[in-house]
Amino acid sequence: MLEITDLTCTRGDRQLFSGLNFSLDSGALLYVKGQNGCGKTTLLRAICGLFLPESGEIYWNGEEIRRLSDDYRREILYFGHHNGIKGDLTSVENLRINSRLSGYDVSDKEIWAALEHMGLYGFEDLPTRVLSQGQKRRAALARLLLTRSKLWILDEPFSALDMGAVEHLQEVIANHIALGGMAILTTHQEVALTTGQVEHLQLDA
Amino acid sequence: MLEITDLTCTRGDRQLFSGLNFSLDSGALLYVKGQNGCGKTTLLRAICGLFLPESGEIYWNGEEIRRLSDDYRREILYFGHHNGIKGDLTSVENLRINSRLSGYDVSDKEIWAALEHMGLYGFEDLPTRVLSQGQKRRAALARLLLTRSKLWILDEPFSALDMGAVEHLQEVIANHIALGGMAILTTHQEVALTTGQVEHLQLDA
Amino acid sequence: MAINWFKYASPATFYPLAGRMIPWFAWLAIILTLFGLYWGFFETPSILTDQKQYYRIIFVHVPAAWMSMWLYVVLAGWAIIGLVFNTRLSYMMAAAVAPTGAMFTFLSLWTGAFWGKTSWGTWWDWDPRMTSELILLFLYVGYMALHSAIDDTRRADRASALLAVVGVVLVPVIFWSINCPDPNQCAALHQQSSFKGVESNILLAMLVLSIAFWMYSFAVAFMRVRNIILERERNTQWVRELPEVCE
Amino acid sequence: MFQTFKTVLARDILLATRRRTDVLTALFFFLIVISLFPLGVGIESEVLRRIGPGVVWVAALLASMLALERLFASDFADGTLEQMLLVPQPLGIVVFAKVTAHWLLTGLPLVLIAPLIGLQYHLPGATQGVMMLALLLGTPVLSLIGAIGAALTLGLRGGGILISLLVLPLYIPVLIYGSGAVSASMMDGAAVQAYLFILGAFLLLAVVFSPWATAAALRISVE
Amino acid sequence: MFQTFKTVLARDILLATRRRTDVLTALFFFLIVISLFPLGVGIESEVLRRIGPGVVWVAALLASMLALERLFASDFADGTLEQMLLVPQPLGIVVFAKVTAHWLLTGLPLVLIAPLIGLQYHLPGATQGVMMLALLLGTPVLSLIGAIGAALTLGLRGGGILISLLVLPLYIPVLIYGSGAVSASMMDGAAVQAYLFILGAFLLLAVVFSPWATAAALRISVE
Ligand code: HEM
Ligand SMILES: Nc1ncnc2c1ncn2[C@@H]1O[C@H](COP(=O)(O)OP(=O)(O)OP(=O)(O)O)[C@@H](O)[C@H]1O
Ligand SMILES: Nc1ncnc2c1ncn2[C@@H]1O[C@H](COP(=O)(O)OP(=O)(O)OP(=O)(O)O)[C@@H](O)[C@H]1O
Ligand SMILES: [Mg+2]
Ligand SMILES: [Mg+2]
Repeated sequence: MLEITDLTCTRGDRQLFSGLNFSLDSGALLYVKGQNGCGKTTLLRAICGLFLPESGEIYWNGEEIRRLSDDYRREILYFGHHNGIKGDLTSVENLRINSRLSGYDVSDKEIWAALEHMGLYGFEDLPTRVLSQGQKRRAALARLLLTRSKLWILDEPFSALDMGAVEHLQEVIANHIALGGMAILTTHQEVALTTGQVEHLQLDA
Repeated sequence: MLEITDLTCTRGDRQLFSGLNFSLDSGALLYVKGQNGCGKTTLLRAICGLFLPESGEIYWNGEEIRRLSDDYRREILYFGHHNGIKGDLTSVENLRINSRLSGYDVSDKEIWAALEHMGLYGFEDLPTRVLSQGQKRRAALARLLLTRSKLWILDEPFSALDMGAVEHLQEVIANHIALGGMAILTTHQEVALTTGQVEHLQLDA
Repeated sequence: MAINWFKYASPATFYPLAGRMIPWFAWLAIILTLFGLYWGFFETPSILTDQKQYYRIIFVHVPAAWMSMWLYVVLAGWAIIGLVFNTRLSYMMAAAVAPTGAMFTFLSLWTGAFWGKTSWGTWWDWDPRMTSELILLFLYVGYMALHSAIDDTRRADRASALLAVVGVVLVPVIFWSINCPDPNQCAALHQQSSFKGVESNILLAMLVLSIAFWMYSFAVAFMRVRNIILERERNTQWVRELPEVCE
Repeated sequence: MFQTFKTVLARDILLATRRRTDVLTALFFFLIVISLFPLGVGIESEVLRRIGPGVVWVAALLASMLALERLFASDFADGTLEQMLLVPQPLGIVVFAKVTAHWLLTGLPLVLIAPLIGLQYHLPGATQGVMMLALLLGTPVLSLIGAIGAALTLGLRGGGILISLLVLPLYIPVLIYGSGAVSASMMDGAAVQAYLFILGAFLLLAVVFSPWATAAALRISVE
Repeated sequence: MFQTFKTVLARDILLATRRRTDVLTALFFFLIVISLFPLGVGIESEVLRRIGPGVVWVAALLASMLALERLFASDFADGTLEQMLLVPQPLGIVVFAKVTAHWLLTGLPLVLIAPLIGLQYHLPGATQGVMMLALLLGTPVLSLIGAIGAALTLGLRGGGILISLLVLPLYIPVLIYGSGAVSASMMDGAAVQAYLFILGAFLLLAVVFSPWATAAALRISVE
């Protein structure tokens, strides 16, 4: 359903990759691999529409994503190197605002449940600024439990998480795939994802 | 040589750990472990003197670190969650300033060699702002190749690095230990460090 | 016998002590205020002509101005003690005094403005004393703003204490600059006041009210510091055992 | 769409109230700048009355501009701005909500405090009403124009001072007509209406165009 | 020790030149504020001459304060400040170097541009010399005092405008004596010396005490 044809991305005067082609169906996970600096983040941001590629097209259900705009953005969830949560708000408030902006109302009960699920029990009411690096990441990742987006675009979601949390997150992703979702993922850690169809994309220069 | 007695650290109204005791000799590596939010970063910052513990003492060669101040700071190198490099300067300039401030003059040749060693060949002259997450980390870690400090305090140095770089960094640390250095390390990744004496500290609440 | 001052520097000891002292200060404040106002309003009418009745505002205005300045000194004193000895209670005292100080500053500005409207025909002018008082208000507000902007209490305490100390070093310079920017001319709307010129009944009422304000400051600061103690030490054993907490 | 507007507005106001000082600091900045002038210029009431309207407007410009820097910068730094760009609604709505919150927190207090300044500068009573009205029409324009500058300079070092460079010249019409209105009210009541009318026209234009320009600038800056 | 001073100074200047705009923005801000006033106040040369010294000093205060925010903030955000706290030298030295760089980049240009302002406000020739001298003595004091405020508000939301609240009242003596010196030079040459002397005394005090207070504030804020 996501189709990429002949994609070329350039940063400054460096061409990161060129003529990239692939497509991704429901129930499939794409695992983008490559060394530091090979352009994984750039590719993911291009797929979100946050970065304008040099050339090539990105289609969602056969339509160019620039043309779809709002409709496409409703279908995707992007999780980048930054956590995207406000340090001055509590985890609960952050999640509530996030889901409202994505266009669905989630009850407080669901939010608290999601946070407990991510191992933040007892920290729900602290401003996220005081949380530890890994706890912030967990609070941000709790969005995955509430979202209704189809395509998850996750840039190194496992970084800063401890082993328990990594395992847990793997389950969440596997679950999403099993239910017919799609995900694009980068990570430098060895991670075993078994459910669904796992595709690999090696991005090396 | 580093000795910690009865250390208690509090953040907000949470006591993270209390009555912590350990000591670390030359040629030893301390591996601090624990879940997200258990206080690893806080402990490391307290050892650097950046965080004031609630109670307890930290001694370096038998002297309280608050009293030693400058002399102690000359012996340590801290590498935290932040990279500590300026985005507007190139990797070379960053390293040059860093070593000057630490009190030794390093020739440009050594700096370029260190960067090449860290796999940044060809990127030395870009402002670090445009580097990828992992490349920034590498540029910051190149300090380890130039420093003359005895005690390395590294907070999740492996995060964002690709596998090649992780392996490489392990060698660098092992080398330092083998030469009689000391290191304190946290990481959530499984990392094999074999040289020297490896101690473990489990910090769980 | 040496008194162990540090014993009283512990919140656990100070909390009940303050609790016992509050009623005394509160009652003294009420009695002295009533007496001072009575004296000011009923024992002095003969010396004020009809258009000068508003002069009575002096009973609030001047004591408030005095207190506002004195409380800043107290605030800075606690801040210095806190920074030097690192005692938590001193920071709490500093934080407890600030709002009262700001309140008196505001009161003196407010009453002064009303007085000015009747006496000088203007709400506000840039008379040195008035300007200094305004700046004092900014200093208080700055202290409180910084304190409330940081929510790690330890950092908030120490940062705002440092600000208060910097302030107290500069306050004399600021006041001196405003009062005499030019060595040759020191024009002001406030006359060079001296106690000799003031009628003794008025002086008495004014002094009594000053003491009353002082007592009031004690009472309020202690109440506030008790609240701060309760909030900050809510996880300790002794607070949980307090009758007013566990009921 | 209205839901998005409401959420963003509520979010920004919540963020500001989390640090209670935030709400008041723009106001205090304004007050302090206003109070500094007599110390530098001298305290003759004739001169003060003469320069009063100008000082008030320059101070309002500066207060609004100073606060602008924070409009997108902190959202940019922690990645929430990126998330807002991905909201399935027109970005202009999000921007408009953020600017509205910004004005409610920094512009409106200035309007409300205006009479106090009138006192400090010995302005007559009728003038104070005009000043409030002029500020009420003018300050939102400042916020709206400023947002474009804030979006353009996002993430640049020295953003704060760069914004002023871009934005202050654009503020000039508001300054001229705003202080013109106040000055006019001290001399000739009839001209006041014309000034206020022009300020209103500025406001209308700004509301229509600025959110979209800002949105475009944001897309460029975040890439 | 001198090596540390030199390195930090060179670093900050290098950083500023990397973004060439940075060097000029404080200056431009100053110029713009100065030029806004006649627009708000009117252009009668009598009034302008009267308020000129005050306006110049208020603008200098604001320009210096605006730039202050960046003094430590960006170093704090990327972790380099933490590294500087770990430098094996007294922190006061590092602070002093940073403040010096800040002044060279934001204060000194104001001093050099002063004669231009003199023209805008129709100030007589002798006055312009005094103004430059007063700015030369006064602007470093502003940077030094401001550094304390910048360190205290580090990492706080709304830092920028909170700094102004803390710092502007402390700037008042410089404002009074600075503009006093300029005004005096228009009337009575003899008094000028006393004013400049006092400004010099302020500078001396600030150089001695401010770096240590700032260092203490930094340690508190970074924890
Ligand atoms: C540092 C703060 C202040 C002190 C110590 C102070 C003290 C005094 C004293 C002792 C008097 C009595 C007689 C005299 O000296 O004229 C007085 C009168 C007065 N004060 Fe203040 N004052 C202060 C601030 C203010 C402020 C902020 C205002 C106005 C907003 C103000 C307005 C007046 C007025 C209108 C009078 C009456 C003067 C007359 O009618 O002779 N004062 N003040
Ligand atoms: N202006 C520029 N000039 C030259 N190269 C640039 C410029 N901007 C970015 N780059 C390069 O583009 C690449 C960006 O890569 P990107 O961030 O997508 O990498 P990544 O695969 O996500 O790496 P990581 O694993 O470290 O996160 C980097 O190699 C960077 O050096
Ligand atoms: N003001 C506060 N109130 C309550 N808890 C706080 C406050 N400030 C910090 N904490 C807690 O202190 C802990 C800080 O932990 P620290 O950053 O040292 O963890 P860490 O072990 O490094 O975790 P990670 O593996 O995620 O990096 C967190 O649990 C955080 O929630
Ligand atoms: Mg990346
Ligand atoms: Mg950590």
